[in-house]
Amino acid sequence: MPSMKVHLLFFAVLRDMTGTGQKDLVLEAGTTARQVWQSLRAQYGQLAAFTQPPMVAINESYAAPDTVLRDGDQLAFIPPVAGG
Amino acid sequence: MPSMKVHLLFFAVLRDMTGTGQKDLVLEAGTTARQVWQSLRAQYGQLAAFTQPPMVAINESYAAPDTVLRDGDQLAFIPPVAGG
Amino acid sequence: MTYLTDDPIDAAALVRTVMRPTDGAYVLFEGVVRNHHEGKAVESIFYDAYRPMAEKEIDAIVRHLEALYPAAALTVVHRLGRLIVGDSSIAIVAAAPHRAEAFEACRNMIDLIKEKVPIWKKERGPDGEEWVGWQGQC
Amino acid sequence: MTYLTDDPIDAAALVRTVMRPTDGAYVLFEGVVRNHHEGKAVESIFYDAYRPMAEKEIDAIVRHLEALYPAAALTVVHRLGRLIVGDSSIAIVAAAPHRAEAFEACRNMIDLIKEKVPIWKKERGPDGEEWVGWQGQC
Repeated sequence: MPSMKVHLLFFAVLRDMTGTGQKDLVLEAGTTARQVWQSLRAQYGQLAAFTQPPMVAINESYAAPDTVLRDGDQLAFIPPVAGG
Repeated sequence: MPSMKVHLLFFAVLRDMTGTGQKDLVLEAGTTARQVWQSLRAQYGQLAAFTQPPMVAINESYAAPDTVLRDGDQLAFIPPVAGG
Repeated sequence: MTYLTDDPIDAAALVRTVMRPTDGAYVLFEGVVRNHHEGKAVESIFYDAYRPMAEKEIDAIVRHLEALYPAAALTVVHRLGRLIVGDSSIAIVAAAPHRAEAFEACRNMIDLIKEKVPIWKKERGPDGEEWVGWQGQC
Repeated sequence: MTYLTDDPIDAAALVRTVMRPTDGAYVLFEGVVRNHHEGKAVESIFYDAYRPMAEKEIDAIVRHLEALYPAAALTVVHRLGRLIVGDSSIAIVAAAPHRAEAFEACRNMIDLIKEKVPIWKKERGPDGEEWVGWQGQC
């Protein structure tokens, strides 16, 4: 199955929990944002309890969690925002 | 009939129309603010058309036009306000 | 209790007098002389007031709103005399722990001041001068 | 399109960039770091953002409100980094010929920014630090 590269960004509480601001992923074609979240839960114990992903952004725009990722995408999980 | 003194103030358009900022009146006891307005209409042609007085202030507070004036009162007719 | 001034308004200084460490927001409203009114060009405005009564009426509005919005801190200054386009005629600051009260108190304050306070304005433009609101009726 | 800054906000300068001679009013909103949040003492707040996305989201909000309030002129700056009590985190200016639009556009802007823009804050107090809004759920 062909693979693709996705650039994953972490902000705020997710950066603190994962200890990093970004990560390059090599994923099978057809992978969704939600599936990336599930793999993060398996990897980081502090996320295990969060069965539902936070808001998803792909290439700096909000997107549905079930969006299929494409090669070169920039993916970010957006914790509850608190600007202002 | 006993008389009383009332100090009358003019502001804004009324000051322009009457050409003065204030006036001392000697009035019969029992005179109301409305009656003062009627005498001003007789005296100043530009006011003749205004059968109803503007808002009335007695001693720096809004009052009803039919309020009976008392000796020493400060009376003002308040044209439509336009502050802010 | 000095809400009237003959000098330019310093809004930033006004904000500083109001803010407390508990306030998470403030709303500042400034009314500014604009270059038009009801289709006519405006060059300047002369503001007149029944000063002692205007001070009392503004104070009554401030106290009314302080009772209505107990968490808010409020202040207001109204300038009198001749103002040109771009000059501020009034500045109102409402500070509060949360923004909803700040917005509501500020909006309420300008509405009440425009309705109740004995202040008048005479607009001057290329066609002459006119007292605003006195359209041949009381 | 630079709505984010790492420097203190100069609200008066922001107002000057917005006002036109046709504007009769402006409303300035500033969000300020307060010394408490949900009963806890706060000493400082660290603001983090997904910067390029936050710029885009704010720009979309500004354009949306410009369409909704065509007579208004709008601007906003959000500060990031570590802020202490009394520092402004955001300033929004809405100028308009008449006050109603200025109030509504300004209020609408802060509500939308708080709802949509990827900015986060970590509050620091005597009991430690905490990301606001992350209460053990997404």
